[in-house]
Amino acid sequence: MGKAGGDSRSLINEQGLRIDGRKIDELRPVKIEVGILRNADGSAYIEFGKNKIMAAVYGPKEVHPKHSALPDKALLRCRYHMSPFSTEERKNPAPSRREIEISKVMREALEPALMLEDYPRTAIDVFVEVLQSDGGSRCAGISAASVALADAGINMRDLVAACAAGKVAGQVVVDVDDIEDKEGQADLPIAIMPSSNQVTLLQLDGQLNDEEFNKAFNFAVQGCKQVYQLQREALIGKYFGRSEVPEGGQ
Amino acid sequence: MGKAGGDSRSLINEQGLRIDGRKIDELRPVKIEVGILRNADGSAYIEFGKNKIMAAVYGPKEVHPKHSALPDKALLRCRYHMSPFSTEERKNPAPSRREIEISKVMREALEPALMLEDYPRTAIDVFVEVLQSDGGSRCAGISAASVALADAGINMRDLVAACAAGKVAGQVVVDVDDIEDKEGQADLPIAIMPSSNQVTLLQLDGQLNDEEFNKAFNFAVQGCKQVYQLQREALIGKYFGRSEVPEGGQ
Amino acid sequence: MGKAGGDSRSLINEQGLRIDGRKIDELRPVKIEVGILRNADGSAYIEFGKNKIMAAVYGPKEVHPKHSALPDKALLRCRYHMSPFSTEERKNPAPSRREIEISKVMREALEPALMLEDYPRTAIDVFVEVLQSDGGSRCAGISAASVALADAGINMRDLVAACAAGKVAGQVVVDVDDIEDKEGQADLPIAIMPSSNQVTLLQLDGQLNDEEFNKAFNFAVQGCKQVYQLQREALIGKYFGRSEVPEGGQ
Amino acid sequence: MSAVKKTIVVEQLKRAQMNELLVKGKRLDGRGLLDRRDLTVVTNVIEKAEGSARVTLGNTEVIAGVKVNMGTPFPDTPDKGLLVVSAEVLPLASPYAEPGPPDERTIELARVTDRGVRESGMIDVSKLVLVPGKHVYAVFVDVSILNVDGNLFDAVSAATVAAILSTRIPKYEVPAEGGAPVKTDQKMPLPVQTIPVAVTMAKIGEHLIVDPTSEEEAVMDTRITFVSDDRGNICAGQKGLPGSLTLDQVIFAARTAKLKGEEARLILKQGVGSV
Amino acid sequence: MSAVKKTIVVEQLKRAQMNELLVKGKRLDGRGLLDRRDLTVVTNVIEKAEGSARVTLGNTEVIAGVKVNMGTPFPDTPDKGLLVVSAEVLPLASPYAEPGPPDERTIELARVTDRGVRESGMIDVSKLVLVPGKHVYAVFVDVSILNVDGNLFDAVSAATVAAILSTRIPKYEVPAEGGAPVKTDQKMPLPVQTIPVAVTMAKIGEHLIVDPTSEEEAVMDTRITFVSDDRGNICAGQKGLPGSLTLDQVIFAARTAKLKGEEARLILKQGVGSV
Amino acid sequence: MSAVKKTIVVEQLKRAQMNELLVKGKRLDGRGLLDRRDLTVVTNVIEKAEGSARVTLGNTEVIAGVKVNMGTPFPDTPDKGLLVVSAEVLPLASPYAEPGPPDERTIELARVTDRGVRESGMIDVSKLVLVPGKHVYAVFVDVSILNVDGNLFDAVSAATVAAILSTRIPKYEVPAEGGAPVKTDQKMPLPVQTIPVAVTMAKIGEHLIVDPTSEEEAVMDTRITFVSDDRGNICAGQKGLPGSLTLDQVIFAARTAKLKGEEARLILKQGVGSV
Repeated sequence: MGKAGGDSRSLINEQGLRIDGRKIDELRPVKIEVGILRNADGSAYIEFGKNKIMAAVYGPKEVHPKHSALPDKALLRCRYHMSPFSTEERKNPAPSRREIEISKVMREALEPALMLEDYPRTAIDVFVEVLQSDGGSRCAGISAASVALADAGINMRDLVAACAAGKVAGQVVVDVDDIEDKEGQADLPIAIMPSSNQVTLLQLDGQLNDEEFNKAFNFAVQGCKQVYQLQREALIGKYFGRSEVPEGGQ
Repeated sequence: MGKAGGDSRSLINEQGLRIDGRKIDELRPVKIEVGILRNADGSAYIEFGKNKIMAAVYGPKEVHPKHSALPDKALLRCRYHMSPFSTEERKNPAPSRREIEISKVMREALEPALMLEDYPRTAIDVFVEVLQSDGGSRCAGISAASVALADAGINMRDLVAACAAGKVAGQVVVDVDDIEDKEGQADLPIAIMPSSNQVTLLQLDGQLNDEEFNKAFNFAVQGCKQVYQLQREALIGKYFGRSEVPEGGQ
Repeated sequence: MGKAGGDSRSLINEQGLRIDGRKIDELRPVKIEVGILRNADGSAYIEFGKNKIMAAVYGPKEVHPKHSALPDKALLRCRYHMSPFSTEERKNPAPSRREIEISKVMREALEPALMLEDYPRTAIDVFVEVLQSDGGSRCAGISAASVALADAGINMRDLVAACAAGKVAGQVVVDVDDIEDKEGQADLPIAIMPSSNQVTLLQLDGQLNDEEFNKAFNFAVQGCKQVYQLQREALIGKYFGRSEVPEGGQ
Repeated sequence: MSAVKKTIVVEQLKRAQMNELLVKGKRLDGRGLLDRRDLTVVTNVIEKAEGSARVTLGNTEVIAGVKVNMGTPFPDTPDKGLLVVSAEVLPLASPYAEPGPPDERTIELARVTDRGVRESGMIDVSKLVLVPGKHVYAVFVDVSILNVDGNLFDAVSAATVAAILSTRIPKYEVPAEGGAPVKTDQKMPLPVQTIPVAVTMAKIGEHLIVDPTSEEEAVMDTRITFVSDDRGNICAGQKGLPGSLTLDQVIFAARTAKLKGEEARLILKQGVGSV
Repeated sequence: MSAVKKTIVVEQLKRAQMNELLVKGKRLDGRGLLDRRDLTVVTNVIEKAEGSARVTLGNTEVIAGVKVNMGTPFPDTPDKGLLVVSAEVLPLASPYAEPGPPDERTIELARVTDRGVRESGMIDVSKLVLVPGKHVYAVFVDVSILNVDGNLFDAVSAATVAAILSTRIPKYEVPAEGGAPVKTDQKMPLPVQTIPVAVTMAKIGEHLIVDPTSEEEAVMDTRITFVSDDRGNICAGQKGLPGSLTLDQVIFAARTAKLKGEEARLILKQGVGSV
Repeated sequence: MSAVKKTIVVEQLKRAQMNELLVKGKRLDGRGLLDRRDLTVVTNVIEKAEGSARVTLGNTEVIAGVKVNMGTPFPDTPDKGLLVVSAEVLPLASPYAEPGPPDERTIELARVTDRGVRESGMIDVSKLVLVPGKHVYAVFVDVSILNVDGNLFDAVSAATVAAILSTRIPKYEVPAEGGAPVKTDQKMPLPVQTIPVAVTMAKIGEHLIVDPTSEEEAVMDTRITFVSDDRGNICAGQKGLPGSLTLDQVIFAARTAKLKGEEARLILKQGVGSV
């Protein structure tokens, strides 16, 4: 956020178009692929604007050490990590405080959609690797991870779809990219379970008044729903495209 | 210690008074409170000069991992830690080598007074947090920790009372404060079990000849005895002040 | 390696002698002592040029944690470490990536000669400490470690002897020292089991064409065989010199 | 029945009991659903620090200290001072706290507190610059949790804000001939522009309750925090823990946070003024 | 029979089966003993990096990225730029990979790759100097392993080399009046002198096989890697794992590495050119 | 009877046996209560180091090396050189030593050794300054323990002191035109003012014994170390381990340390001179 300063007026032009030509309620181009990694039990690749992110799922599997297993459900673990070459300046490969926080909220955003109670005493690992980062990498990562969990055949209540809205040049917009994030006034990433309209991730950086908050929240929800369609298409593409009918759950 | 240089003459004036007006055998003002933390099994707060220190005790409790439990007595663990804002320059919160050493000698100073054999296969944790530091924080911390152990009802042979003596401007004095420690010639912190006159902590930095050593040691012992009175008063104040009679031991 | 630049011509003079007066196929002076550490189950000290290295063996012994024990053989562990004062510039005592790699290849160079299958569910620890380093410390360390393993009475198929060859001033030479390593064009450290001519360590830094590679490899093998003689003499010196006949194996 | 299973059963019983009360608009300690516990604020408790505050929120107790150095700005913000907020749950604060580097929960706590201060623009960091690109004030806020009884987010935020409000930093001056700034005897407050306040709600069943205790946190489904400034803006937010919220609950939480934040802001102002 | 014993028995059976095939000059996947799996190379896959490459070697898949900064040279090599090669086996690459700092195997992998690039003189580091002793280009190559199916050494080496070949770095210029170099809009390739290629062989029983799969690595006795340049030199070597080689096997492996390296070098050149 | 209980019983038997001897003024190895074991000192054992010493104290064996760099003084002592003493119990020194960062016992050992050197004023650090506040000599003493058989404190202290006494550092000169000091070919000793000696006693039952072996340390109740200089001062002290001492025992220990220190100082001087 650069609320304090930054000549952010030019971020939206007189035609109401954003720097990359998008309308205020338009997502960046999104591409989702399913099952791209051989070894993983489930995997997905997402391009979301300039974000290039891989997600892989291993599990359900044995827990080590055993005493950290849960008696009534699977232990969900999650790592969000940025490759050293994913950013403008080389990123130290050791996990930053930011990555640790995002790993936590990502796990908590995914968990409500998973029927972990079906897999007691096991672990499910979700690994999200940001190969190239742009604004909104945590949302893109959650969306990819949810597809990878479906690909792994983990029993789910719903997919989790994520998208941010924000405030740029005084206007509420959906899906904030890198420049808009740095120069803009607010970023509101959320994740929802689209079938039940339940919010599983919400963070906010930057200033929004009541009206702006409501509008941004609504924009983000609509963004999530568009992402959800793309997630479904990707999964259907993989399973039905190859004329295989996926079994419900595992 | 700044033995080598430092114009330390002004640390004691012509009337034999120290920078803060104390006589050479006079302690700084001391305040001890008992039972100040809700969650801890025992706790104490001490102000010793400008030192502001909290001590808390948890236990006897289960040991993790189990194989580190002792078959014949409780495992005593101790952490001495300085808050980042406790010092002139901000202190890195990671434990320094100094804090690791003090944690060790503090544990060893407290252990002789505790009837650990009454609690086999358990652990007793002592946490000492220096919120504001002045000279003598290890002594003040030990004195507070001993009161917290009593407050936790751990069976004890005696309290442990600690106090330093030192050499300042060529003279032996009791209870060295921060400036005297930096500008002075020696610091001799000790801890004793006052009922039996047993020494449980002794460290020395700086130069003392035989005579000075004997005098400083005697000053420190006398200082410990004064601290002991204040420890007893604080404990009596808590238990009898509220007209509750403390049971011996736990 | 300083292949790219470096006026390396002066490293071999017109008489074909090297900076320290050696011929191209001549080793530096080597001294090996056996059983120099009291507490270790086996130990050796080697001086190899300016290298001064101690090796110690503890084991076979119990493994902690137990689940890391191997059911069919001993677990061989190895640490190669340089003392902070062993190098030109003080070395940070924490293990560097270089030390971690050398510890690994050293363990893998020693293992083929050991009858680890005779000691299932145990651990054998090999510690190599470089007190003073010169070129070829990994080779000298392996040679010393092998003697220490024999001194510990571990059942062995053969000793492991190590020596490097290299390319200096355009010529292939045996046993590269520190200056030759820094100014020279290639370094090829190897270890062999001399009785069976089996290669158990091989590394190469720097450029060698086919002919040079073959010649250097042959030089290094010959160097290993000379080291082997010295290893045997040291062991015989210890056991027979004291008119004790060593039992085969333990 | 194993200890673990017993724990699960006990937890379920507790949840049921709490839900029964919540339906009637009540809580175990008698509060209404949107009532905060008593908040007390005392500042300047650590004389050696440039600013400090001790805050209690019910039985939750924290202390914050501010230290200020000269520092070098980040290359991409040469005209801004530095602000670093850190937190530690001291091992004396709870039977479950352990010594060691902060875990993910404490990192989240510190980062959300940091964002509340930073995104609200509480401190005008552009006024903490002495030589752009070279010498700026670096403000370190360290918060130590002394006793844990729920809702660390609001307690840590309040202590951070109060400590910042109480801070008097040494004024530095750049010598006429250039070079490193020199400390003077003068003191000045930090350039404060607004007072952000965090309000955290727990969701238990379908109920949102303000300022949960440890007991309530043990059974909560999820947690949501909003930080608001005194100009009508929400400036930071964080949903934590597994569990989810309806769209309406999010909107309700944001509105409630602003409302309840007003009350707390008054107490903060009084606490600082009272010193 | 315990799980561990069962594993040992299974491994022995597999070894026996593989040996039977190897005697006939065949492998489980139909390859001859000295055949490499398919190698594919795509460069410029990460636009934000100065260079990048994605490489597959059979089912082994890795990605390498190059970032370039200004840096300070080492005191003993004031006239040389900096080159740092790092590798990480991402936890998504295999059920056995774990997050955390690199273990000894990954450190070995990165260091051998680094030596191949460094000792071959692939990059003329003397041309990466702007102000000797003060300002040099620092080239960071980071390789992430995405999927593990054996022979990481050759895959990581190929990705590293391809990423370096594809790199375009911003040109810096030293201001006439001196001081720190300034980034310009111009781009330039790295000063490449040769293309080193790593070829790894596994020894199973008495057979040496090129480019082992994970399945083959599970039963191999030892492993040997040689890196050769395009001027007929071997420039790095590494024997890994317990186990040993005869003198003749070492000579054979060195010769084979040069031969097989030629093929791979062509694919690398095409892969880079194809972008 | 469990292994642990058996250990306790064995220890009690050993204590009883040792006490019986001590009452008669004897020890297991035949020494009197206040007798030190043989101390040998050889210096200049590591030619690459600026100073070094190998010391044996009975079967305890340690080696110390001194390295000297240019460094920057601490801001609050701009006119003093730097001195850092570190210690490591090498894993080859004992079956109980483990590789890894130093534990609390090794940190205590290094810090007490450091205090002995520092507080005695052994090195006149004010003479290690080239440009006040900017360039000073930094003296690193690293001590590696090679074999453990009790009383590491005295052995490490002796090796540290002997290594310092044997040190010859390169002389640096500040160029007339200013700037960083330049190394010259001249060598100079460290500015030594006194020779501190540590003497450690173990308390077993009511007896104080000088220079305990590992066997004696296994049953000792507590340990006390005093360091004295050659001007009649005690300059560092440390009681270690649980257990306690009477007031008289403390006074006795201090006096004994000075007495026994005299003997050891002679051996140290001879050891250094002998090279």
